[in-house]
Amino acid sequence: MNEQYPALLVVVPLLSALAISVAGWVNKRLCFPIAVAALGVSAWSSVGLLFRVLNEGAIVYKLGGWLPPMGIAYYIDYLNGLVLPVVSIVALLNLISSKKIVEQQFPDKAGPFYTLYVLMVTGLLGIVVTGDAFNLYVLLEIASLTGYGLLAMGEERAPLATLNYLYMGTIGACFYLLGIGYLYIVTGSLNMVDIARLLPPLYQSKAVLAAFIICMVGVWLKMAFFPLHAWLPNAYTYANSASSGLIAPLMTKVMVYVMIRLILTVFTPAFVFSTLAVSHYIVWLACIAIVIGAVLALKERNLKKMLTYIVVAEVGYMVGGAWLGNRAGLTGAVLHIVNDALMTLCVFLVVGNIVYKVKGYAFADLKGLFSKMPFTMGAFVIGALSIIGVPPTCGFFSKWYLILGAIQAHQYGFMVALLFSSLINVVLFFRVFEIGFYEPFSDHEGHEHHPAVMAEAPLTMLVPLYVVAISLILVGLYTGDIVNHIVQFVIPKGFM
Amino acid sequence: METITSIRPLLAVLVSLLIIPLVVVSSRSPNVRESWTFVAAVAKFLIVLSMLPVILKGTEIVYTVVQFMPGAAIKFRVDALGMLFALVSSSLWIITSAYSIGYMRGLKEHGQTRYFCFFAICLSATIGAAFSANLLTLYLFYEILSLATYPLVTHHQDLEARSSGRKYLLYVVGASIGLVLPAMLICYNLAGTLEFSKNGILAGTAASPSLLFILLFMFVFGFAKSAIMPMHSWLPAAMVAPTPVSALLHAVAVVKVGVFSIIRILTGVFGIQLLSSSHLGIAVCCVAAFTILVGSFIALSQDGLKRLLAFSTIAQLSYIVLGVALLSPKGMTGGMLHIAMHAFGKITLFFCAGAIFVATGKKNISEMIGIGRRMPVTMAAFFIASLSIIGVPPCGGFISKWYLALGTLQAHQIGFLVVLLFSSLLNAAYFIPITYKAFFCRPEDAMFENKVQEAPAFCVVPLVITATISVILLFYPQPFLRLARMMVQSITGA
Amino acid sequence: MRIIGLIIVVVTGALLIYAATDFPAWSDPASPASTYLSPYYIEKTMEETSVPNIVTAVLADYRGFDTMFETTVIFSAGVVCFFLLRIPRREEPEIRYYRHVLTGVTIQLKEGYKIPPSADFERIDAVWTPPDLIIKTGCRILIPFIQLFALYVIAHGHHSPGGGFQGGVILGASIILLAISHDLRTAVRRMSEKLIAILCAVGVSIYAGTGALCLLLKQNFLDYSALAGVLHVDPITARSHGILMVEIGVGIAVMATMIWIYNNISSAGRYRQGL
Amino acid sequence: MTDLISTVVAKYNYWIYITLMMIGLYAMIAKNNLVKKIVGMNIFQTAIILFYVSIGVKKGGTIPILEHAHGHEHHVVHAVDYINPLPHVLMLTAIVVGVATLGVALALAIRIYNNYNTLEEDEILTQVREK
Amino acid sequence: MIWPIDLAILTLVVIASIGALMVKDLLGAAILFGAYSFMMCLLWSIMGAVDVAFTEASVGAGVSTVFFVAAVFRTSRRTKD
Repeated sequence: MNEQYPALLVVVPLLSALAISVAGWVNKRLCFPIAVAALGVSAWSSVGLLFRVLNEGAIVYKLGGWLPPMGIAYYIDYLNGLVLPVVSIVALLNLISSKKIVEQQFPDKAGPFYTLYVLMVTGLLGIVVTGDAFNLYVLLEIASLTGYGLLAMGEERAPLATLNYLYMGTIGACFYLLGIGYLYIVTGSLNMVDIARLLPPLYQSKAVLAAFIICMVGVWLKMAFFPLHAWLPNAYTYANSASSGLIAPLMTKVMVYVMIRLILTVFTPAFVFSTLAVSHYIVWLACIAIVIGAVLALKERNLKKMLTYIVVAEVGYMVGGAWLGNRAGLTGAVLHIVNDALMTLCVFLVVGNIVYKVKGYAFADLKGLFSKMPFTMGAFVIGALSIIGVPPTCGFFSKWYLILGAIQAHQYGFMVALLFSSLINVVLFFRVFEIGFYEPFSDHEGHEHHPAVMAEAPLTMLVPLYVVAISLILVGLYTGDIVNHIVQFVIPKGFM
Repeated sequence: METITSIRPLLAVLVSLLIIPLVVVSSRSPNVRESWTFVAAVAKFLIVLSMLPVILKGTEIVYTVVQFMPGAAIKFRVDALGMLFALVSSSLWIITSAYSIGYMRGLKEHGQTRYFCFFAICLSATIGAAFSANLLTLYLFYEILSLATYPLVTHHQDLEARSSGRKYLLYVVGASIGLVLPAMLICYNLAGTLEFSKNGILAGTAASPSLLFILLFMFVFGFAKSAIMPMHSWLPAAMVAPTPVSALLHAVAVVKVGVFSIIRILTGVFGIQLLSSSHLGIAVCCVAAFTILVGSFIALSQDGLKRLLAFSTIAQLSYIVLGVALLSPKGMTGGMLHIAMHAFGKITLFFCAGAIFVATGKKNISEMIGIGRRMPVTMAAFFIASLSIIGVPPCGGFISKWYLALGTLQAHQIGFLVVLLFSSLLNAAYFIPITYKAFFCRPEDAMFENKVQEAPAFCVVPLVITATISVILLFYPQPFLRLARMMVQSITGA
Repeated sequence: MRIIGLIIVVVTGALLIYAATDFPAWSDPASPASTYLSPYYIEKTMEETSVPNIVTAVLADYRGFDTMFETTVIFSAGVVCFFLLRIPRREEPEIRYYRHVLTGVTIQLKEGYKIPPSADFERIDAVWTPPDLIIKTGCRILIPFIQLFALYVIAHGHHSPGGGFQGGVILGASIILLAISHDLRTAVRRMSEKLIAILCAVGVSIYAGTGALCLLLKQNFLDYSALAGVLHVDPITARSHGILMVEIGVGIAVMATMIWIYNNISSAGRYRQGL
Repeated sequence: MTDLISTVVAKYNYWIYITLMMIGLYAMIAKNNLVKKIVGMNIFQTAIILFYVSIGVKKGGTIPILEHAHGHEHHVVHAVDYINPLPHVLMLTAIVVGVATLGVALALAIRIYNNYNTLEEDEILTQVREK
Repeated sequence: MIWPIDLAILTLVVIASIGALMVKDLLGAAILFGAYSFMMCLLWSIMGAVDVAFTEASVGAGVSTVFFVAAVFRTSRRTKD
C-alpha cells in the first residue's frame, strides 16, 4: 500500500469529509471520530511519505496513470516531504483541541464544521503535494473557500472581515491563475517540472517576467506579505478559536511554501536570482514587513490581534530569508516554515483555551491568569520564548540561519530587522506575562498573595497544547538532523 | 592536554532540574520539599567534586549533547576555570538553601514552591554556563539563567517588583539578544566555529581591527550580567528580590556568570595574543577601572544596606575583569581567584543583611547603630567578610588583591595599581563605619536595647560558616589557587 | 480609496499590456499552446478513451483529478452557505396565511393555528403573494422537459458539448424554477434539505469512490482502465465508462449543491419563505 | 499607423480582457457597496476566463469534438483542424470555482446585512466604531 | 468572416460590464451582469469553446444571476454607487 501514500494523503480526508457531512445528518456524535481518524491516516501517510523520500529521493505519482505533462502528477521531494507532516500533524492536534470549542460555540453545526475543517486540510495537503501548476490553483480555491467559511463563524465582525479576506484572496488566486496562463501561453505546459524545462530559452521574454511578477503578487496577497497584509489581522482575530487555530498556523506557511516552490522548481533560481536581480528590494520589503508587523503588534491591547500581527511579521522572516538567495537564508526560511507553524499553533491553542475559559482575549481578561490557568500559561511561556527566539526552542535556530544568511548576503538591514523584532517580541510577551503574573495587585506587599483558584482548560485541550509545546523544544534540539538530512537537499546544487 | 569523555557534566547540570517535579509534587509539605532541594544541592556538589581530581590531574572532561551545525553544538568541556566557578556556586548553593529556608519561613513569604523551583533552574543554568565548551552553549545557559531569575527577582509581585523586573529584562535580556547574538553570529561567520580554543577562535581570521573592537565591546556590554558600567543599573534594582536571591544570584551565580562569560570571551574567543597585539586588553581595563572607581564612590553614598552591597559588587566584579584584561599571568590568576574570594565574602555580607532584616526588619544603615549588641554573631561575621572584601588579612580577599596588584606591576600598568589601592581605601571607607557604629557607639544613641536576639538558626549558621570559610581561604587557598594557576598556565602556556 | 484603486489598476494594466505585446499573435496555429500539449490530446483521445468530445475526455480523464476537486469546490461552497446561513428551525408558533383558492380571500391565522392541507385552501408566504396561476401551470409543464434535457446533456456529454456540470446545473435550475414559480416550501417538500445535503456528498463520493475503486484494483488513483476487470470490457471502453460514471457523480453533486445554495440564500437560512 | 492598428486588432481579445480585468479590479477596490464588489469580482474572474479561451483559439480550427461515424473506423485526426481543448477544460473548472466563490460571498453579504442592516461598507464601519 | 462580430460583441461586453457596475440599483446590476455573462458566452461559442460557452450560459447567465437576485431580494436594492 505504501506506494499509494500520495493518493491516500489527499483522498482519505476527502472521502471522510463527505462521510462526515452525511454523518452530520444521521448522528452528530460520529463526526468528530471520523475527522480524527481521517487526519490520523493522512498524518501517518505523510510521515511514511517523508521516510520514503529520505530513502529513495523524490517520488512522482501519476494520477490516472497518465504521464506527467499529459496528466496530473504528484511530485514529492524533500521540500514538501518536510512540509506535509507539519501540515497534517498541526491540523490533527488543533482538531483534537477544537472538540470542546465546537461543543461550546456551535453545537448544532458540528457536522458542517468538521466537514469544512477536513476539506480545508485536504486542500492544504493537496497544495503542498501537487506537481501541477493548475491543480495547485484548484486546491488553493478549496482551501480558501473552506477557510472563508470557517473564519466567518465567529464574532459579529467576523463576516465583514472574512468578506474582505475573500475579495483579497480571490484577487490573489486569480493573479496566480493569470500567471499560470502567461506561462501556458509561452510554454504550452502546466506541469511544474515541465515548465522549468521549457523556460530557459524564454528568460528574456516579457511574458515570463510578467508571469513571475503576477504569480508572486498573488501568492503574497494570500500569505499577507506587507503591504498586502491588511486583511489578515481582523479575519483571524474575530474568527472562532477553533478555526483560527487551524488557519493561522497553516495558511500563510503553505503559501510561503508555494512561493519557495515557484522560485525553486518553476522559475528556477537561475532566473529569479540571476536574470532579474530584484532580491535586494524584496529583502528590504521584508525588513519593512517585519518592523511594521512588530510595531503594529506593539500598539494592540488584545492578545489575539497582537498574535496576528506577529504572524504578519513572521511572514516577513520567511519571505526575506527565501529572497536572500543564499544557502543559509533559504535553509532558515524552510526551517522557519516548520518552526513557525508549530509556534503559531502553540500560542493560538493557548488563546483557544483562554477564550474557552475566560470568554475573552483582551489584555484586561488576562489578569491573574498564571494562578488561574498555570498549565496553559506554562505552555504559552514556551511558545512565547520560541517566538522570541530563545535557545533551545526551535525559534532560535531558524532565526540563527536567517541572520547568518543575512550576514553572508551582506543584508545587514535584514539582520537588524530580525533582532529588532525579537526585542519587540520580548516586550510584547512579557507585557502579557506581567498582566497575568502581577495583576490584580495584592494590597499589602506580597504576603498571602491572591489565592489561586484553578480554572484550567479540559484535558482534550491541554494535551495537544503540551504536545506542541514539547515538540517546540524537541524540534529545536534536533535542528541539526533536520537540516543535515532534509533541508540541505531542498536547496539546489551549486547554490551558494 | 588529554581529554576524556564523560556524562558527568551533563548530570551535574540536570540533577537540579530533575528534582523540580518532586518539589512541585511535595509542595503541600514544606519539609519534604526543602529536603528535596538539599538532596539536589548535595548531589550537584558531589558530582562537581568528583570531577575535581581529574581536572587537577590536568585532563579535561568533554561531553557533546547534540550537534546543530559544524562548530556549533550543545557541548560541555570542564576545564580548570569552569571547575573553579562550578565548585564555588555548587558549594554555596547548599548553604544558601539552608539560609533560604530560614529566611522564607521567617518572613512567611508566598509562593515558596515556585521560589525553590526557579532557584534550582538557576543553578542548573549556572553550572551549564560554567561547563560550556562553546559560545552557543554559553549563550543558551546565559539566556535560561536570565529568564529563570526573573520570577525570583519579581517574587513579591507588587508594583516595585514589576518596575525592577522590567529594568532587569531590559538590561540583561535586551543586551544579550541585541548585542551578543549578532556578535556571536558574526564570529561564527568569520571563524566557522564557536568552540573556545586556547589562542582564540578569532585569532586566525581576517577581521579588521575596528571590527574586532566593535565585537569585543558588543560582547563586554552584551553580557550585561557582569554589570560593567553603563550596563550596571539593573543590579541595584534587582535588590527588591528576597535576600537569598540577592545573596546567591547577585553575589555569586548570575553576576559571576556574566564575568565568567567575559573571561571566556577574552581568553577563548579573542585570545591573549590577539588582544595584546591589538591593544584591546587595555581598552577593557580602562572600562573596568572606571567601573571600579565610580561603583565604589556611589557605594559610599548609599544608606540602604543591600544597595550598598550591590554597588560594592559592581566594583568588585570589575576587579575580576580588570585582572583578566591585564593579560599578565599574575593578574589573570588574581582575577580568577577573586571569583571565589569575593563570592564567599560577599555572600556572607548579604546573609548578614538578610538576617538583620529577618530579626529586626531594618534595611537602612542609619537604623543599625548599635545593632552589634543585639546581634553580635551576625555583625562579627559582617566585619570579617567586609575585611575580606577590602582585602586585608586575615581574609581570603587579601590573596586575590595581592595577585591583582602583582599583575598590574607585571603588566607595567602602575595606573591600575593606583586604582586598585584607592578603591580598597574606598571599600574600607564604606564598610568599616557600619561595624564601628554597630559595636562602638555611645550607649545613649544606640537604637537597640542591650539583649542578644539573633535571627533564627537557619539564618545564622550559614553566615557563620561562610565567614569562617573566607578566613580559612587565606591560609589554605587550595584548590582555587591551583585551579586558577592551571588555567592561566594553559592559556598563556607559561 | 478610489485614487489608490486607480493607481493600482493603472500599474497592473500597464504591466499586463507590456507583457501582452510579447504574446504569440492571437489565434496563431503555431503558438506553443497549440503545438505542445494539445495535439497529443486531439490525436490520441479517440484511441485512448474513445470519447469524441475531447474536452470531456481531458476534463474527466486526463485531468480528472482537477475535476474531482472542482466538484469538491462546489460541494464545499454548498456546505459553507449552509454553515453560515442556516438557522436551525425551532418550532415556535408563527403567523400563517392561507388563500381560499376559489374566492381568493386571504386568511391570517395567529400563532399556532393551522388549516389541514386541502384542495380549496393553499398556504401562502405573505399577504401580498399574488395569485399566479399561469406562471405555476406554465412552469409545471416546463420543468419535466428541462429535466429531460438536463439528463440528455449529462448522458450525451461524450459526443456533444455538455456533461456533468452543465446537466447538473440545468437539473438544479429546474428545481430552482419550481421554488421561484411556487414557493420554497413546495420545492423543499419535493426535495427535503436532508436529501439535498446527502445527495451533494453522494455525488462527490461517486467521483472520488470511482477513483478509490481504481486504487483498490491495484492501479493508480482515477486510472479507469482498472475498471476493465469489473466491467468485463477492454481498458479503452472502461475509460469511457469510467468517464460516464464520474460525469453522473458530478451531475448529482452540482444539482444538489445549486439547490442547496439557492435555498439558503433565497431564504437567508430560515427556509420559511423564499423569493 | 496601419501596423499599429493591425497589432491592436490582432490582439484585440487581449486588450479587451485586460480592460475587463481592470474594470473588475477597480470595482473590487474602489466600490463601496459589498454586492457591487462581488459583481466586480465576477467580472474579474470572467476576464481571466476570456483570456484563457483566447489562448485556445486556433485559426482554421473547429470545435474540439471529433466527427466520427460511431467509433470503429479510425480516420486519421489532424491536430491543426481542432481548437486547443486544454484551456477549455481549465476554464470549466474556473467557471465553477467562480460560481462557488459567488455563493460564499453572497452568503457572507447576507450575514453582514443581518448584522448591520446595510451593505454600504462605510456605514458598516461607522456602526462598528460606534460600538 | 467571423471576426467583426467578435469585435462588436467584445465591445458590447465591456459596455455591459461598466453598466453593471454603474447602475444605481442592485437588482439592475444583477440583471446587467446576467446580460454580460450571456454575451460572454456568445463570444466563447464564436471562439469555438462550446463547452465553456454552454457552462457559462447555464452557470454564469443562469444560476449566478438567480443567486444575485435572491441575495438582493434578501438584503436591499439600495446602493450609493
